[in-house]
Amino acid sequence: MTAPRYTPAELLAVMGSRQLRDDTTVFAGVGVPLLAAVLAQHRHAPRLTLVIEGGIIAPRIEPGRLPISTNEMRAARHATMLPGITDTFLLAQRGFLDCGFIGGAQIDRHGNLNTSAIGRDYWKPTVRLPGSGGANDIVSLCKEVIVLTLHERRRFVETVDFVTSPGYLAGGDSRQQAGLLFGRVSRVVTTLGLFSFDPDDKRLRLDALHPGVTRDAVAAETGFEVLMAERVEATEPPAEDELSLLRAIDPERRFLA
Amino acid sequence: MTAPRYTPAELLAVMGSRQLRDDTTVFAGVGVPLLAAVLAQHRHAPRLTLVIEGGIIAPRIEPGRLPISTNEMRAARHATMLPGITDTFLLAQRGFLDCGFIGGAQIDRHGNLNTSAIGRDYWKPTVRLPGSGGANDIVSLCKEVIVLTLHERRRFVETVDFVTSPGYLAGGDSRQQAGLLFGRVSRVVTTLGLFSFDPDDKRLRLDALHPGVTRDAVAAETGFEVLMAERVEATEPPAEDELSLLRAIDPERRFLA
Amino acid sequence: MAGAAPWDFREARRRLETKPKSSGEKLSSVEDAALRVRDGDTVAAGGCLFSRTPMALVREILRQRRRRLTLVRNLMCTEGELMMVAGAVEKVVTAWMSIGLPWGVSKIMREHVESGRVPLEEWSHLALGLRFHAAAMGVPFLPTLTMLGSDLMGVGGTQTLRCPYTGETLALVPALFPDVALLHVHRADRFGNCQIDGYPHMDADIARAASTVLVTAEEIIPEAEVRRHPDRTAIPGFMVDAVAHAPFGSFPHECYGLYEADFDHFGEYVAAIDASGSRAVGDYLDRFVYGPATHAEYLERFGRERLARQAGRARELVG
Amino acid sequence: MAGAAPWDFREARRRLETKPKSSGEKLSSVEDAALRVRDGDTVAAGGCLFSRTPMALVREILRQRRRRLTLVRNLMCTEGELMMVAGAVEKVVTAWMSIGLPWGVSKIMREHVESGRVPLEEWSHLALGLRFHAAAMGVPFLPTLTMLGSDLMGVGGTQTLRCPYTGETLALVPALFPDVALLHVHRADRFGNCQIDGYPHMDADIARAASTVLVTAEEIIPEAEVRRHPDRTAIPGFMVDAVAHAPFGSFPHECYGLYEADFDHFGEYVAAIDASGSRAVGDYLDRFVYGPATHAEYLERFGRERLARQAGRARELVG
Repeated sequence: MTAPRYTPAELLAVMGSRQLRDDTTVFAGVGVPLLAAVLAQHRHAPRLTLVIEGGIIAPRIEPGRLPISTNEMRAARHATMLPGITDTFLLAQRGFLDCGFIGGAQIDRHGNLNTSAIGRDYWKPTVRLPGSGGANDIVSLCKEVIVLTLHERRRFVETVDFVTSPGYLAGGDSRQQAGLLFGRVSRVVTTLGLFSFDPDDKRLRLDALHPGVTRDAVAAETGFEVLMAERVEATEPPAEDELSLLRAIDPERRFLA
Repeated sequence: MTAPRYTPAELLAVMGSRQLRDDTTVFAGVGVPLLAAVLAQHRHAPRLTLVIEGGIIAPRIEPGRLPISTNEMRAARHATMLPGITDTFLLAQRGFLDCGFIGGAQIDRHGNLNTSAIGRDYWKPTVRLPGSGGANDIVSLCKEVIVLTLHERRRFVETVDFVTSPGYLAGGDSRQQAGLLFGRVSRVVTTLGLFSFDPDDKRLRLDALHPGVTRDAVAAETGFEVLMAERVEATEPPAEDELSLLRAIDPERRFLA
Repeated sequence: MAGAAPWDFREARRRLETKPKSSGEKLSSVEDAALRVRDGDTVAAGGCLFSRTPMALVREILRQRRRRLTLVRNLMCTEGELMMVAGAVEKVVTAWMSIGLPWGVSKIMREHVESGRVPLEEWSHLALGLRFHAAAMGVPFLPTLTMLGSDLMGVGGTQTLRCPYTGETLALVPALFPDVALLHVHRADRFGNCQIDGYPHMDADIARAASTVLVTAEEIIPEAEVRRHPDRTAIPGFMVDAVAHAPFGSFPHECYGLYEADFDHFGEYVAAIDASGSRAVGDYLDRFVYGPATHAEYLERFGRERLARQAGRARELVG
Repeated sequence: MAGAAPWDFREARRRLETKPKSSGEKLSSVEDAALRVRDGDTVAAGGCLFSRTPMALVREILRQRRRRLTLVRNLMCTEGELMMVAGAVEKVVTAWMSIGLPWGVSKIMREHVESGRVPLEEWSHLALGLRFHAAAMGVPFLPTLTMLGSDLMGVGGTQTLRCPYTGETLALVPALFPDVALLHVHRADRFGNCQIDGYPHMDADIARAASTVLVTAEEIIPEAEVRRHPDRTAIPGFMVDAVAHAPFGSFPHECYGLYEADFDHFGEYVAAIDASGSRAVGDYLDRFVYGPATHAEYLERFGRERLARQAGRARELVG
């Protein structure tokens, strides 16, 4: 058995970067999403504008000095603009931000995300998580949202205990009924494959499997039944140039390990 | 008969300046109000902060180069801050601006001001005036408001055709009933005397007469009955130092003539 | 506006969503930039009164003979008068219109409004600012205490609400999403990143509120210079559709720190109106708007010395 | 807060009205500034996460053994953990709390919140920003589309409204008027005029929202310098109650352009917690908070070289 050519984080970053288009604005979280966006800029989307919630527009992330948070100088390096935080989120509410690009969380079959609390009592939770941060806003307000996450059974649950960030809520048109007129979680990119939501029920649907991954593997790591696209595609494995560009961005392997 | 020692505009500026207190913020209109505020700074209120609606805080107005508008460099000279216009008015809404200090207009017995339109049809007026500008906001939002105006019968009307800026509306508590929870027109300074509003009906009331002015002169120049304070005082005439300071601020007599 | 109400945040957002938000090239001529304005558009102009007015763009729009515009600007000045006399506007939305205290109430405004030819929809200065701010925020209204009780409440259709948190009466001013924003700034790079010196007026909100953003800049600077002072940027490039180099682009109005408004020019302009009414503005349009084919030709009408004098006066004031 | 709801704009305005808005002297020591915080106050801290946190003020408040505070900050970091372990807070209001990705979920936060000792009232980042913005504007709420449909709607009591202009459902987030704002800025003059470089975070809104504004500044500059760059001023002097000189006043957090956050220090701090839980934070408080009598003594615990290293790293990043 040979060693895999890439780590799970590298797979996620490459598959994530392929989702991004040129001439768009991308509201990216730190860690793998930011890496993936920078990879897209280097590879196929040179006019992609990064927006970071700390109040940062179009920074030039320095390889080897990747930001740890959305509110620090490493994330702001050579930015073209540094608006206030509220102003930055309002760009999303107004419709200026094409794609929200965020990292993992507990996610359910309708794409709802929980980063707040596990347990029945919000005020005395079994496990208290850090909280929404900007995730709720990104998922509520961007034109489309791509979630990047490790695919693990403990993350993919039938129904989250607490909806921190609204996917399709109870499915159907319940998201729109709640007043979320714009945006949607369009894509979930995991370490196993690419997913979207079926147009009617808004249930998680497998669109493509990554190299070497089976439908059974997906079922085994998912706590609910996953719908299958009419034709489940196979993704192209990470190419050499993708991996080498990516590794040049994070030579310390801070997020790629 | 000797020539008067001062012009009507000088009288207004001096009497206006005496109304201002130190350690306050004053939202001042250009022309005589601004002159009066600068005089107060030079004489008895050195820590008075000027705020100008163009988005200007604490400018140092240069004698002989008085601003023509609230939106120009002469009004902004050596300011400590230049916020946006909306932000500046919001300072008043939040409660940061102690005193609105504005110039003349058509005014009625309840202190309502009209700078919009004369005639019955707003959309086809007999005389179209320039409009509210910031006057409505200043009168609605500052903690107190002082109006400086020439006292002429055509300006002092029983009821204005159009309430651009709300004084006490129909009197009594109608201003508060309309939702204007804060602020009030506390003082009207004219070329004839000092006026306020009686606590119950909120009708214009004469508090003091300027030197040489009689109650009859006030009645002759006012289009409605003016209430009299229990004791109508006499104002001190403009002092030499007030006039000389004032003339040094406007040596060209742009606003003092 | 295609029939949508000015506060329709859904429609305004859909228009933005269909637009590419590119960080690519935006450099244009004033002429090509102005071609993006269409008859019937609601056009919001930045700056305030005679400060940082996008005069080069206004003149070009008049040269291109646009019609049925709704012009929105908090304090309107000569640009509004020119638009009225040229027959370019069917309505103005403002808090105040004239030139300035020394020149009295605008005769041109009175003539057009009193005759009913051009309706003037009046809002308080703050209320109109909040309308842009609401639109910039992507919401249909903002609550405020201003205008309550006044007759301005009835002019533009402001609503009131009993506050669900406090029970108090609040005014709700509706958002205003213009079709086009016209802005003049100190510096921009070729990708549309804009920086403003001095008072920012409402330009940042207006840029966020509009569907199309057209900018003239005193100076086009390299992107690297923008990135050296990112905290000076007021408008990000992805918001901008076209940016044109126009030194003295606000003239005869002022641009903070760079040139003072030409009060002598205002005086001559008003004296001519006092003498012969709106015909004087027609002559003025021929001479200063329709006559010069470009912004550069327009500036030649004044000559280098006059412009240098105004620049010197600005330097004295901000020095 | 004397019993008033956090969104009571009437009460908040009355408190401001009774305060002199002076352009006079505001210079103070960190110690005297912090004395204006009273037990039971709602305290909002500026900056965000480990950026421009008013750490010198936070440490002095802990030294003065304040109790029953409600701490409000959008993204909470070590300052929140110190307040929890010191027993200074009875509640936190935030969108997120931990230190940063590499250090995982805060064990201190988990311990205090899961046990019910310190309730964590969660809002989305924007919603909390809008709460400050509403307060800065002097209104009881702002409309937004964020948080709709999520379980965050039920946590802090957000209401919904059918929009009178469009008929759509909107969330109304209530204003938040803190008793005290704690801010750290790059420059201020002795009259309290404050300037910030780099990302402004929410400090300007927080200053406008609070009844009392306490500021530390990296540098105290002459008023004349403020007046040379008035367009850099974010907070006007009349808003400020006390300003204290505190170089490295955010340390071990960062201050844009001046010093990077001390990630090694965070690492040691978290390693100690991993080893011995909140007792490690107790030791940390003794060593870095209660021990040093002044901010200067605190900085001596790190030494000039360490501070110079962090300053050098910042220069590399903004150069």
